[in-house]
Amino acid sequence: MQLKTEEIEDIVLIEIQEERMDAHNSGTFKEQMLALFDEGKCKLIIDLSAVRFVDSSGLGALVSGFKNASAREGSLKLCGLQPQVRSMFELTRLHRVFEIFVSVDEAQESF
Amino acid sequence: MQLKTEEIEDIVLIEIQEERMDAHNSGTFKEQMLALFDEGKCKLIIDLSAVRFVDSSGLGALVSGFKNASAREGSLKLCGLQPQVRSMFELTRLHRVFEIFVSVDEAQESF
Amino acid sequence: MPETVEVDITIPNQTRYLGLIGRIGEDLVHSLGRYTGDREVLAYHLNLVLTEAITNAICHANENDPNKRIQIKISATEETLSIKVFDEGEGFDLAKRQLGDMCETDECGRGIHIIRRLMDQVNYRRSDKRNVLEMVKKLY
Amino acid sequence: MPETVEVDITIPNQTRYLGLIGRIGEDLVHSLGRYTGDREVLAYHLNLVLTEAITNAICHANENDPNKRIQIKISATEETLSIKVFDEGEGFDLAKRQLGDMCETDECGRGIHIIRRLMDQVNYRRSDKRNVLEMVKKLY
Ligand SMILES: Nc1ncnc2c1ncn2[C@@H]1O[C@H](COP(=O)(O)OP(=O)(O)O)[C@@H](O)[C@H]1O
Ligand SMILES: Nc1ncnc2c1ncn2[C@@H]1O[C@H](COP(=O)(O)OP(=O)(O)O)[C@@H](O)[C@H]1O
Repeated sequence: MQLKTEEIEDIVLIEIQEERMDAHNSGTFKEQMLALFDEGKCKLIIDLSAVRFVDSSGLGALVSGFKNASAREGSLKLCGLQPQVRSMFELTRLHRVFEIFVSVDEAQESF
Repeated sequence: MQLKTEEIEDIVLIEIQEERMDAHNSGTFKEQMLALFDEGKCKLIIDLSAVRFVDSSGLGALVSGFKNASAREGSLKLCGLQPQVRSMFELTRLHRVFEIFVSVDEAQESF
Repeated sequence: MPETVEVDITIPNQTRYLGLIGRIGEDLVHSLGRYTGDREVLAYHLNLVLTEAITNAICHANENDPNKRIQIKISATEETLSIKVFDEGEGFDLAKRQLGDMCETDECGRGIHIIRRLMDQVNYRRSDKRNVLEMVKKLY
Repeated sequence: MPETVEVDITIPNQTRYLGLIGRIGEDLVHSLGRYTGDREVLAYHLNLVLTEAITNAICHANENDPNKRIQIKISATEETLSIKVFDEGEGFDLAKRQLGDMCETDECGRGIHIIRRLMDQVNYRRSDKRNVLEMVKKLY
Protein backbone atom coordinates (compact mmCIF):
# COMPACT_ATOMS: atom_id res chain seq x y z
CA MET A 1 0.00 0.00 0.00
CA GLN A 2 1.24 3.45 -0.92
CA LEU A 3 2.00 5.31 2.34
CA LYS A 4 3.78 8.53 3.25
CA THR A 5 5.22 8.34 6.74
CA GLU A 6 6.68 11.13 8.82
CA GLU A 7 8.07 10.97 12.35
CA ILE A 8 7.21 13.76 14.77
CA GLU A 9 9.19 13.00 17.93
CA ASP A 10 7.92 9.55 18.98
CA ILE A 11 4.76 9.72 16.89
CA VAL A 12 4.55 8.22 13.39
CA LEU A 13 2.17 10.01 11.04
CA ILE A 14 1.00 7.69 8.24
CA GLU A 15 -0.76 9.25 5.30
CA ILE A 16 -2.57 6.60 3.24
CA GLN A 17 -2.05 7.46 -0.41
CA GLU A 18 -4.70 5.18 -1.85
CA GLU A 19 -8.25 5.96 -2.90
CA ARG A 20 -9.38 2.51 -1.93
CA MET A 21 -8.62 0.24 1.07
CA ASP A 22 -9.86 -3.26 0.42
CA ALA A 23 -8.80 -6.93 0.58
CA HIS A 24 -6.33 -6.23 -2.23
CA ASN A 25 -4.10 -3.88 -0.25
CA SER A 26 -5.01 -4.09 3.44
CA GLY A 27 -2.90 -7.20 4.06
CA THR A 28 0.22 -5.26 3.05
CA PHE A 29 -0.88 -2.33 5.17
CA LYS A 30 -1.10 -4.60 8.22
CA GLU A 31 2.45 -5.79 7.55
CA GLN A 32 3.69 -2.24 7.10
CA MET A 33 2.31 -1.37 10.54
CA LEU A 34 3.83 -4.53 12.04
CA ALA A 35 7.24 -3.43 10.74
CA LEU A 36 6.82 -0.15 12.65
CA PHE A 37 5.83 -1.98 15.85
CA ASP A 38 8.93 -4.17 15.44
CA GLU A 39 11.05 -1.00 15.38
CA GLY A 40 9.49 -0.08 18.73
CA LYS A 41 7.17 2.59 17.35
CA CYS A 42 3.72 2.42 18.91
CA LYS A 43 2.18 5.87 18.62
CA LEU A 44 0.52 6.10 15.22
CA ILE A 45 -1.69 8.67 13.55
CA ILE A 46 -3.37 7.38 10.38
CA ASP A 47 -4.42 10.16 8.04
CA LEU A 48 -7.25 8.82 5.87
CA SER A 49 -8.01 12.01 3.95
CA ALA A 50 -7.10 10.51 0.55
CA VAL A 51 -9.24 7.43 1.15
CA ARG A 52 -12.58 7.50 -0.62
CA PHE A 53 -13.54 3.87 -0.01
CA VAL A 54 -12.87 1.39 2.78
CA ASP A 55 -14.33 -2.11 3.17
CA SER A 56 -14.34 -4.57 6.08
CA SER A 57 -10.77 -5.72 5.30
CA GLY A 58 -9.53 -2.14 5.49
CA LEU A 59 -11.32 -1.67 8.81
CA GLY A 60 -9.86 -5.01 9.95
CA ALA A 61 -6.33 -3.80 9.20
CA LEU A 62 -6.95 -0.67 11.26
CA VAL A 63 -8.34 -2.77 14.14
CA SER A 64 -5.21 -4.95 13.94
CA GLY A 65 -2.98 -1.85 14.19
CA PHE A 66 -5.10 -0.49 17.03
CA LYS A 67 -4.75 -3.70 19.04
CA ASN A 68 -1.02 -3.96 18.44
CA ALA A 69 -0.44 -0.35 19.42
CA SER A 70 -2.53 -0.73 22.59
CA ALA A 71 -0.74 -3.96 23.56
CA ARG A 72 2.52 -1.97 23.44
CA GLU A 73 1.08 0.82 25.61
CA GLY A 74 0.89 3.07 22.58
CA SER A 75 -2.11 4.09 20.53
CA LEU A 76 -3.43 4.37 17.00
CA LYS A 77 -5.52 7.46 16.22
CA LEU A 78 -7.38 8.33 13.03
CA CYS A 79 -7.96 11.62 11.27
CA GLY A 80 -9.17 13.12 7.99
CA LEU A 81 -12.13 10.78 7.43
CA GLN A 82 -14.28 11.63 4.41
CA PRO A 83 -18.01 11.51 5.26
CA GLN A 84 -18.63 8.15 3.57
CA VAL A 85 -15.59 6.61 5.26
CA ARG A 86 -16.76 8.04 8.59
CA SER A 87 -20.14 6.37 8.10
CA MET A 88 -18.41 2.99 7.67
CA PHE A 89 -17.11 3.35 11.22
CA GLU A 90 -20.62 4.11 12.42
CA LEU A 91 -22.15 1.21 10.49
CA THR A 92 -19.73 -1.21 12.17
CA ARG A 93 -19.74 0.68 15.51
CA LEU A 94 -15.97 1.06 15.25
CA HIS A 95 -16.31 4.80 15.97
CA ARG A 96 -16.65 3.68 19.58
CA VAL A 97 -13.32 1.88 19.42
CA PHE A 98 -11.10 4.40 17.66
CA GLU A 99 -10.18 7.93 18.63
CA ILE A 100 -11.15 9.91 15.55
CA PHE A 101 -9.96 13.50 14.92
CA VAL A 102 -10.71 16.01 12.23
CA SER A 103 -7.10 17.01 11.51
CA VAL A 104 -3.57 15.71 11.97
CA ASP A 105 -2.89 18.60 14.35
CA GLU A 106 -5.75 17.69 16.65
CA ALA A 107 -4.70 14.06 16.67
CA GLN A 108 -1.13 15.07 17.50
CA GLU A 109 -2.13 17.39 20.36
CA SER A 110 -4.13 14.58 21.96
CA PHE A 111 -1.03 12.48 22.69
CA MET B 1 -27.41 20.27 -23.17
CA GLN B 2 -26.24 22.38 -20.25
CA LEU B 3 -24.80 25.63 -21.67
CA LYS B 4 -23.73 28.96 -20.21
CA THR B 5 -24.06 31.74 -22.77
CA GLU B 6 -22.76 35.28 -22.56
CA GLU B 7 -23.02 38.05 -25.16
CA ILE B 8 -19.99 40.23 -25.78
CA GLU B 9 -21.16 42.87 -28.26
CA ASP B 10 -22.29 40.82 -31.30
CA ILE B 11 -20.41 37.67 -30.27
CA VAL B 12 -22.08 34.87 -28.33
CA LEU B 13 -19.76 32.93 -26.04
CA ILE B 14 -21.11 29.44 -25.34
CA GLU B 15 -19.53 27.47 -22.56
CA ILE B 16 -20.46 23.78 -22.77
CA GLN B 17 -21.12 22.57 -19.26
CA GLU B 18 -21.08 18.86 -19.97
CA GLU B 19 -18.28 16.35 -19.53
CA ARG B 20 -19.53 14.36 -22.47
CA MET B 21 -20.85 15.34 -25.94
CA ASP B 22 -22.45 12.36 -27.63
CA ALA B 23 -25.57 11.25 -29.50
CA HIS B 24 -27.53 11.69 -26.29
CA ASN B 25 -27.10 15.46 -26.06
CA SER B 26 -25.72 16.76 -29.34
CA GLY B 27 -29.13 16.89 -31.04
CA THR B 28 -30.32 19.38 -28.43
CA PHE B 29 -27.10 21.36 -28.80
CA LYS B 30 -27.73 21.71 -32.54
CA GLU B 31 -31.20 23.05 -31.79
CA GLN B 32 -29.84 25.46 -29.20
CA MET B 33 -27.48 26.88 -31.81
CA LEU B 34 -30.30 27.06 -34.38
CA ALA B 35 -32.30 29.17 -31.92
CA LEU B 36 -29.39 31.63 -31.77
CA PHE B 37 -29.14 31.79 -35.57
CA ASP B 38 -32.90 32.48 -35.70
CA GLU B 39 -32.33 35.48 -33.43
CA GLY B 40 -29.80 36.76 -35.98
CA LYS B 41 -26.71 35.85 -33.98
CA CYS B 42 -24.00 34.35 -36.14
CA LYS B 43 -20.70 34.95 -34.39
CA LEU B 44 -20.16 32.13 -31.93
CA ILE B 45 -17.29 31.07 -29.70
CA ILE B 46 -17.69 27.57 -28.27
CA ASP B 47 -15.65 27.04 -25.11
CA LEU B 48 -15.04 23.28 -24.78
CA SER B 49 -12.84 23.38 -21.68
CA ALA B 50 -15.28 21.35 -19.55
CA VAL B 51 -15.66 18.68 -22.23
CA ARG B 52 -13.64 15.53 -21.57
CA PHE B 53 -15.21 13.38 -24.27
CA VAL B 54 -16.66 14.06 -27.71
CA ASP B 55 -17.84 11.52 -30.27
CA SER B 56 -18.76 11.84 -33.96
CA SER B 57 -22.25 13.16 -33.12
CA GLY B 58 -20.73 15.93 -31.01
CA LEU B 59 -18.36 16.81 -33.85
CA GLY B 60 -21.34 16.67 -36.24
CA ALA B 61 -23.24 19.21 -34.14
CA LEU B 62 -20.23 21.56 -34.23
CA VAL B 63 -19.96 21.12 -38.02
CA SER B 64 -23.67 21.95 -38.31
CA GLY B 65 -23.16 25.15 -36.28
CA PHE B 66 -20.09 26.01 -38.32
CA LYS B 67 -21.96 25.69 -41.61
CA ASN B 68 -24.95 27.67 -40.38
CA ALA B 69 -22.74 30.46 -39.06
CA SER B 70 -20.76 30.63 -42.32
CA ALA B 71 -23.94 30.66 -44.41
CA ARG B 72 -24.99 33.77 -42.46
CA GLU B 73 -21.60 35.43 -43.02
CA GLY B 74 -20.68 34.82 -39.41
CA SER B 75 -18.37 32.25 -37.91
CA LEU B 76 -18.07 29.61 -35.24
CA LYS B 77 -14.73 29.38 -33.42
CA LEU B 78 -13.58 26.87 -30.84
CA CYS B 79 -11.41 27.21 -27.76
CA GLY B 80 -10.34 25.38 -24.60
CA LEU B 81 -9.89 21.92 -26.13
CA GLN B 82 -8.50 19.30 -23.76
CA PRO B 83 -5.72 17.24 -25.41
CA GLN B 84 -7.90 14.17 -26.03
CA VAL B 85 -10.68 16.31 -27.50
CA ARG B 86 -8.13 18.09 -29.67
CA SER B 87 -6.93 14.73 -31.01
CA MET B 88 -10.51 13.91 -32.09
CA PHE B 89 -10.35 16.90 -34.44
CA GLU B 90 -7.07 15.62 -35.82
CA LEU B 91 -8.35 12.06 -36.22
CA THR B 92 -11.26 13.33 -38.30
CA ARG B 93 -9.23 16.11 -39.97
CA LEU B 94 -11.73 18.66 -38.67
CA HIS B 95 -8.85 20.75 -37.29
CA ARG B 96 -8.50 21.93 -40.88
CA VAL B 97 -12.10 23.11 -40.93
CA PHE B 98 -12.43 24.92 -37.59
CA GLU B 99 -10.52 27.89 -36.23
CA ILE B 100 -9.25 26.57 -32.90
CA PHE B 101 -7.89 28.86 -30.16
CA VAL B 102 -6.32 28.18 -26.80
CA SER B 103 -8.40 30.68 -24.81
CA VAL B 104 -11.67 32.58 -25.04
CA ASP B 105 -9.69 35.84 -25.22
CA GLU B 106 -7.69 34.74 -28.25
CA ALA B 107 -10.85 33.56 -29.99
CA GLN B 108 -12.53 36.88 -29.23
CA GLU B 109 -9.63 39.00 -30.52
CA SER B 110 -9.67 37.11 -33.82
CA PHE B 111 -13.10 38.46 -34.82
CA MET C 1 -41.30 -3.69 -20.70
CA PRO C 2 -39.40 -2.66 -17.59
CA GLU C 3 -36.28 -0.64 -18.25
CA THR C 4 -33.56 -2.99 -17.11
CA VAL C 5 -29.80 -2.76 -17.30
CA GLU C 6 -28.06 -6.09 -16.93
CA VAL C 7 -24.35 -6.51 -16.34
CA ASP C 8 -22.68 -9.90 -16.24
CA ILE C 9 -18.97 -9.95 -15.45
CA THR C 10 -16.48 -12.78 -15.13
CA ILE C 11 -13.09 -12.09 -13.56
CA PRO C 12 -10.06 -14.14 -12.55
CA ASN C 13 -10.07 -15.17 -8.89
CA GLN C 14 -7.95 -12.19 -7.80
CA THR C 15 -8.52 -9.30 -5.45
CA ARG C 16 -6.94 -6.87 -7.92
CA TYR C 17 -10.25 -6.76 -9.80
CA LEU C 18 -12.27 -5.64 -6.76
CA GLY C 19 -11.82 -1.97 -7.63
CA LEU C 20 -13.04 -2.50 -11.20
CA ILE C 21 -16.28 -4.17 -10.13
CA GLY C 22 -16.85 -1.60 -7.41
CA ARG C 23 -16.47 1.21 -9.93
CA ILE C 24 -18.84 -0.47 -12.38
CA GLY C 25 -21.38 -0.68 -9.55
CA GLU C 26 -20.95 3.03 -8.87
CA ASP C 27 -21.28 3.89 -12.58
CA LEU C 28 -24.51 1.91 -12.68
CA VAL C 29 -26.01 3.82 -9.78
CA HIS C 30 -25.19 7.10 -11.47
CA SER C 31 -27.04 5.98 -14.60
CA LEU C 32 -30.28 5.00 -12.79
CA GLY C 33 -33.22 6.89 -14.18
CA ARG C 34 -35.32 7.90 -11.19
CA TYR C 35 -33.74 7.69 -7.80
CA THR C 36 -34.72 10.16 -5.17
CA GLY C 37 -32.24 9.18 -2.46
CA ASP C 38 -28.60 10.23 -2.18
CA ARG C 39 -26.86 8.70 -5.18
CA GLU C 40 -23.37 9.03 -3.71
CA VAL C 41 -24.44 6.99 -0.69
CA LEU C 42 -26.15 4.33 -2.81
CA ALA C 43 -23.07 4.17 -5.07
CA TYR C 44 -20.80 3.61 -2.07
CA HIS C 45 -23.13 0.93 -0.70
CA LEU C 46 -23.29 -0.97 -3.98
CA ASN C 47 -19.50 -0.75 -4.34
CA LEU C 48 -19.21 -2.04 -0.77
CA VAL C 49 -21.55 -5.03 -0.96
CA LEU C 50 -19.98 -6.08 -4.26
CA THR C 51 -16.52 -5.79 -2.70
CA GLU C 52 -17.51 -7.77 0.41
CA ALA C 53 -19.28 -10.53 -1.51
CA ILE C 54 -16.52 -10.92 -4.11
CA THR C 55 -13.78 -10.89 -1.47
CA ASN C 56 -15.53 -13.78 0.30
CA ALA C 57 -15.91 -15.67 -2.96
CA ILE C 58 -12.22 -15.19 -3.81
CA CYS C 59 -10.75 -15.86 -0.37
CA HIS C 60 -13.13 -18.26 1.39
CA ALA C 61 -14.88 -20.14 -1.41
CA ASN C 62 -12.28 -20.23 -4.17
CA GLU C 63 -9.45 -20.17 -1.62
CA ASN C 64 -7.31 -17.84 -3.72
CA ASP C 65 -6.98 -20.55 -6.41
CA PRO C 66 -5.85 -18.56 -9.48
CA ASN C 67 -7.48 -21.02 -11.88
CA LYS C 68 -10.96 -20.43 -10.53
CA ARG C 69 -13.18 -17.62 -11.70
CA ILE C 70 -15.82 -15.37 -10.19
CA GLN C 71 -19.03 -14.43 -11.94
CA ILE C 72 -21.05 -11.39 -10.92
CA LYS C 73 -24.49 -10.47 -12.23
CA ILE C 74 -26.09 -7.12 -11.54
CA SER C 75 -29.56 -6.24 -12.68
CA ALA C 76 -30.91 -2.72 -12.20
CA THR C 77 -34.41 -1.44 -12.75
CA GLU C 78 -35.98 1.71 -11.39
CA GLU C 79 -37.40 -0.39 -8.53
CA THR C 80 -34.65 -2.83 -7.57
CA LEU C 81 -30.96 -3.55 -7.62
CA SER C 82 -30.29 -7.25 -7.70
CA ILE C 83 -26.82 -8.76 -7.37
CA LYS C 84 -25.63 -12.33 -7.69
CA VAL C 85 -22.08 -13.47 -6.90
CA PHE C 86 -21.19 -17.04 -7.90
CA ASP C 87 -18.38 -19.02 -6.31
CA GLU C 88 -16.97 -22.51 -6.90
CA GLY C 89 -16.39 -23.43 -3.25
CA GLU C 90 -17.83 -25.80 -0.66
CA GLY C 91 -20.51 -23.35 0.42
CA PHE C 92 -21.30 -22.22 3.97
CA ASP C 93 -24.31 -21.72 6.20
CA LEU C 94 -25.33 -18.08 5.94
CA ALA C 95 -27.97 -18.45 8.68
CA LYS C 96 -25.26 -19.34 11.18
CA ARG C 97 -23.47 -16.00 10.73
CA GLN C 98 -25.02 -13.90 13.48
CA LEU C 99 -24.00 -10.46 14.75
CA GLY C 100 -24.01 -11.77 18.32
CA ASP C 101 -20.97 -13.91 17.49
CA MET C 102 -18.62 -11.02 17.16
CA CYS C 103 -16.82 -8.59 19.37
CA GLU C 104 -15.99 -5.01 18.46
CA THR C 105 -12.25 -5.56 18.20
CA ASP C 106 -12.35 -8.68 16.02
CA GLU C 107 -10.28 -8.19 12.88
CA CYS C 108 -12.65 -10.06 10.60
CA GLY C 109 -16.24 -11.19 10.37
CA ARG C 110 -17.87 -7.90 9.37
CA GLY C 111 -18.54 -8.63 5.69
CA ILE C 112 -21.81 -10.53 5.94
CA HIS C 113 -23.14 -8.16 8.60
CA ILE C 114 -22.46 -5.18 6.36
CA ILE C 115 -24.22 -6.87 3.44
CA ARG C 116 -27.23 -7.69 5.64
CA ARG C 117 -27.44 -4.14 6.96
CA LEU C 118 -27.34 -2.55 3.52
CA MET C 119 -29.45 -4.95 1.45
CA ASP C 120 -33.13 -5.84 1.80
CA GLN C 121 -32.82 -9.54 0.94
CA VAL C 122 -29.76 -11.75 1.22
CA ASN C 123 -29.58 -15.48 0.59
CA TYR C 124 -26.97 -18.06 -0.32
CA ARG C 125 -27.73 -21.28 -2.14
CA ARG C 126 -26.38 -24.04 -4.38
CA SER C 127 -26.81 -23.38 -8.11
CA ASP C 128 -25.68 -26.16 -10.43
CA LYS C 129 -22.12 -26.87 -9.50
CA ARG C 130 -21.60 -23.49 -7.95
CA ASN C 131 -22.95 -21.41 -5.07
CA VAL C 132 -24.59 -18.05 -5.38
CA LEU C 133 -24.99 -15.21 -2.93
CA GLU C 134 -28.10 -13.25 -3.95
CA MET C 135 -28.69 -9.74 -2.68
CA VAL C 136 -31.60 -7.43 -3.44
CA LYS C 137 -32.06 -3.76 -2.62
CA LYS C 138 -35.35 -1.94 -3.12
CA LEU C 139 -34.90 1.54 -4.49
CA TYR C 140 -38.29 3.13 -3.83
CA MET D 1 -5.37 -20.16 -18.41
CA PRO D 2 -5.27 -16.67 -19.90
CA GLU D 3 -6.31 -13.95 -17.52
CA THR D 4 -9.53 -12.75 -19.06
CA VAL D 5 -12.11 -10.24 -17.90
CA GLU D 6 -15.46 -10.62 -19.58
CA VAL D 7 -18.23 -8.07 -19.42
CA ASP D 8 -21.64 -8.66 -20.96
CA ILE D 9 -24.13 -5.80 -20.73
CA THR D 10 -27.69 -5.44 -21.94
CA ILE D 11 -29.28 -1.99 -22.01
CA PRO D 12 -32.54 -0.51 -23.23
CA ASN D 13 -32.34 0.97 -26.74
CA GLN D 14 -31.65 4.50 -25.46
CA THR D 15 -28.78 6.91 -25.91
CA ARG D 16 -28.90 7.86 -22.22
CA TYR D 17 -26.89 4.70 -21.44
CA LEU D 18 -23.99 5.61 -23.75
CA GLY D 19 -22.10 7.32 -20.94
CA LEU D 20 -22.43 4.28 -18.66
CA ILE D 21 -20.97 1.87 -21.21
CA GLY D 22 -18.21 4.32 -22.12
CA ARG D 23 -17.23 4.63 -18.46
CA ILE D 24 -17.24 0.86 -17.98
CA GLY D 25 -14.89 0.62 -20.98
CA GLU D 26 -12.58 3.20 -19.38
CA ASP D 27 -12.66 1.38 -16.03
CA LEU D 28 -11.70 -1.83 -17.80
CA VAL D 29 -8.68 -0.23 -19.45
CA HIS D 30 -7.50 1.07 -16.09
CA SER D 31 -7.66 -2.45 -14.63
CA LEU D 32 -5.59 -4.09 -17.39
CA GLY D 33 -2.55 -5.83 -15.96
CA ARG D 34 0.32 -5.06 -18.29
CA TYR D 35 -0.13 -2.25 -20.76
CA THR D 36 2.82 -0.20 -21.76
CA GLY D 37 1.05 2.42 -23.89
CA ASP D 38 -0.78 5.52 -22.66
CA ARG D 39 -3.76 4.24 -20.68
CA GLU D 40 -5.68 7.51 -20.84
CA VAL D 41 -5.54 7.42 -24.62
CA LEU D 42 -6.57 3.76 -24.79
CA ALA D 43 -9.42 4.45 -22.33
CA TYR D 44 -10.69 7.31 -24.51
CA HIS D 45 -10.48 5.16 -27.63
CA LEU D 46 -12.39 2.27 -26.07
CA ASN D 47 -15.03 4.69 -24.74
CA LEU D 48 -15.25 6.16 -28.25
CA VAL D 49 -15.59 2.97 -30.29
CA LEU D 50 -18.19 1.65 -27.84
CA THR D 51 -20.10 4.94 -28.11
CA GLU D 52 -19.96 4.97 -31.92
CA ALA D 53 -20.98 1.33 -32.31
CA ILE D 54 -23.82 1.53 -29.78
CA THR D 55 -25.12 4.80 -31.23
CA ASN D 56 -25.35 3.11 -34.64
CA ALA D 57 -27.10 0.10 -33.15
CA ILE D 58 -29.62 2.32 -31.32
CA CYS D 59 -30.30 4.82 -34.09
CA HIS D 60 -29.77 2.99 -37.40
CA ALA D 61 -30.42 -0.68 -36.59
CA ASN D 62 -32.99 -0.55 -33.81
CA GLU D 63 -34.36 2.75 -35.14
CA ASN D 64 -34.84 4.22 -31.69
CA ASP D 65 -37.51 1.56 -30.92
CA PRO D 66 -37.76 1.65 -27.10
CA ASN D 67 -38.77 -2.02 -26.94
CA LYS D 68 -35.56 -3.23 -28.50
CA ARG D 69 -32.42 -3.89 -26.54
CA ILE D 70 -28.70 -3.63 -27.16
CA GLN D 71 -26.21 -6.22 -26.01
CA ILE D 72 -22.52 -5.43 -25.65
CA LYS D 73 -19.77 -7.95 -24.91
CA ILE D 74 -16.26 -6.91 -24.02
CA SER D 75 -13.47 -9.36 -23.45
CA ALA D 76 -10.09 -8.17 -22.24
CA THR D 77 -6.87 -10.12 -21.93
CA GLU D 78 -3.34 -8.80 -21.68
CA GLU D 79 -3.04 -9.25 -25.45
CA THR D 80 -6.38 -8.17 -26.90
CA LEU D 81 -9.50 -6.12 -26.38
CA SER D 82 -12.43 -7.63 -28.19
CA ILE D 83 -15.83 -5.94 -28.44
CA LYS D 84 -19.11 -7.17 -29.85
CA VAL D 85 -22.19 -4.98 -30.25
CA PHE D 86 -25.43 -6.78 -31.19
CA ASP D 87 -28.37 -5.09 -32.88
CA GLU D 88 -31.81 -6.28 -33.97
CA GLY D 89 -31.97 -4.38 -37.27
CA GLU D 90 -31.90 -5.13 -40.99
CA GLY D 91 -28.12 -5.05 -41.15
CA PHE D 92 -25.96 -3.05 -43.59
CA ASP D 93 -22.94 -3.56 -45.81
CA LEU D 94 -19.87 -2.50 -43.87
CA ALA D 95 -17.58 -2.93 -46.90
CA LYS D 96 -19.53 -0.23 -48.76
CA ARG D 97 -18.70 2.42 -46.14
CA GLN D 98 -15.56 3.99 -47.59
CA LEU D 99 -13.74 7.14 -46.49
CA GLY D 100 -13.76 8.42 -50.06
CA ASP D 101 -17.53 8.85 -49.84
CA MET D 102 -17.39 11.71 -47.42
CA CYS D 103 -16.57 15.36 -47.44
CA GLU D 104 -15.01 17.26 -44.56
CA THR D 105 -18.07 19.31 -43.75
CA ASP D 106 -20.57 16.45 -43.71
CA GLU D 107 -22.45 16.35 -40.43
CA CYS D 108 -22.51 12.58 -40.17
CA GLY D 109 -20.77 9.50 -41.48
CA ARG D 110 -17.67 9.59 -39.27
CA GLY D 111 -18.53 6.73 -36.87
CA ILE D 112 -17.40 3.72 -38.91
CA HIS D 113 -14.26 5.54 -40.07
CA ILE D 114 -13.30 6.29 -36.47
CA ILE D 115 -13.87 2.66 -35.47
CA ARG D 116 -11.73 1.45 -38.39
CA ARG D 117 -8.93 3.89 -37.57
CA LEU D 118 -8.77 2.87 -33.91
CA MET D 119 -9.34 -0.89 -34.07
CA ASP D 120 -7.23 -3.58 -35.71
CA GLN D 121 -10.09 -5.76 -36.97
CA VAL D 122 -13.67 -4.73 -37.67
CA ASN D 123 -16.40 -6.87 -39.17
CA TYR D 124 -20.18 -6.98 -39.22
CA ARG D 125 -22.20 -10.14 -39.68
CA ARG D 126 -25.51 -11.88 -39.07
CA SER D 127 -25.66 -13.87 -35.81
CA ASP D 128 -28.85 -15.86 -35.20
CA LYS D 129 -31.66 -13.34 -35.51
CA ARG D 130 -29.40 -10.41 -34.78
CA ASN D 131 -26.39 -8.65 -36.28
CA VAL D 132 -23.08 -8.17 -34.58
CA LEU D 133 -20.32 -5.62 -35.08
CA GLU D 134 -17.06 -7.21 -33.95
CA MET D 135 -14.03 -5.12 -33.19
CA VAL D 136 -10.61 -6.26 -32.01
CA LYS D 137 -7.66 -4.23 -30.78
CA LYS D 138 -4.23 -5.73 -30.16
CA LEU D 139 -2.58 -4.40 -27.05
CA TYR D 140 1.03 -5.50 -27.51
N1 LIG E 1 -18.73 -17.51 -0.38
C1 LIG E 1 -18.35 -18.12 0.77
N2 LIG E 1 -17.93 -19.40 0.77
C2 LIG E 1 -17.54 -20.01 1.90
N3 LIG E 1 -17.53 -19.42 3.10
C3 LIG E 1 -17.94 -18.14 3.19
C4 LIG E 1 -18.36 -17.42 2.03
N4 LIG E 1 -18.71 -16.17 2.43
C5 LIG E 1 -18.53 -16.13 3.75
N5 LIG E 1 -18.06 -17.30 4.23
C6 LIG E 1 -17.78 -17.66 5.63
O1 LIG E 1 -18.41 -16.71 6.48
C7 LIG E 1 -17.46 -16.09 7.31
C8 LIG E 1 -17.86 -14.64 7.59
O2 LIG E 1 -17.70 -13.86 6.43
P1 LIG E 1 -17.59 -12.28 6.58
O3 LIG E 1 -18.69 -11.82 7.46
O4 LIG E 1 -17.54 -11.70 5.22
O5 LIG E 1 -16.24 -12.03 7.36
P2 LIG E 1 -14.73 -12.38 6.97
O6 LIG E 1 -14.67 -12.64 5.51
O7 LIG E 1 -13.98 -11.16 7.39
O8 LIG E 1 -14.39 -13.60 7.79
C9 LIG E 1 -16.13 -16.25 6.63
O9 LIG E 1 -15.04 -16.22 7.53
C10 LIG E 1 -16.30 -17.62 5.96
O10 LIG E 1 -16.04 -18.65 6.88
N1 LIG F 1 -25.71 -1.30 -36.89
C1 LIG F 1 -26.10 -0.72 -38.06
N2 LIG F 1 -27.24 -1.12 -38.66
C2 LIG F 1 -27.66 -0.57 -39.82
N3 LIG F 1 -26.97 0.40 -40.46
C3 LIG F 1 -25.83 0.86 -39.92
C4 LIG F 1 -25.33 0.32 -38.70
N4 LIG F 1 -24.16 0.95 -38.41
C5 LIG F 1 -23.96 1.83 -39.41
N5 LIG F 1 -24.95 1.78 -40.33
C6 LIG F 1 -25.03 2.55 -41.60
O1 LIG F 1 -23.76 3.07 -41.88
C7 LIG F 1 -23.84 4.50 -42.00
C8 LIG F 1 -22.54 5.13 -41.52
O2 LIG F 1 -22.41 5.01 -40.12
P1 LIG F 1 -21.42 5.97 -39.37
O3 LIG F 1 -20.12 5.98 -40.07
O4 LIG F 1 -21.41 5.57 -37.93
O5 LIG F 1 -22.03 7.43 -39.53
P2 LIG F 1 -23.44 8.04 -39.06
O6 LIG F 1 -23.99 7.14 -38.02
O7 LIG F 1 -23.07 9.38 -38.57
O8 LIG F 1 -24.28 8.09 -40.30
C9 LIG F 1 -25.07 4.91 -41.23
O9 LIG F 1 -25.60 6.12 -41.67
C10 LIG F 1 -26.00 3.73 -41.47
O10 LIG F 1 -26.64 3.86 -42.71
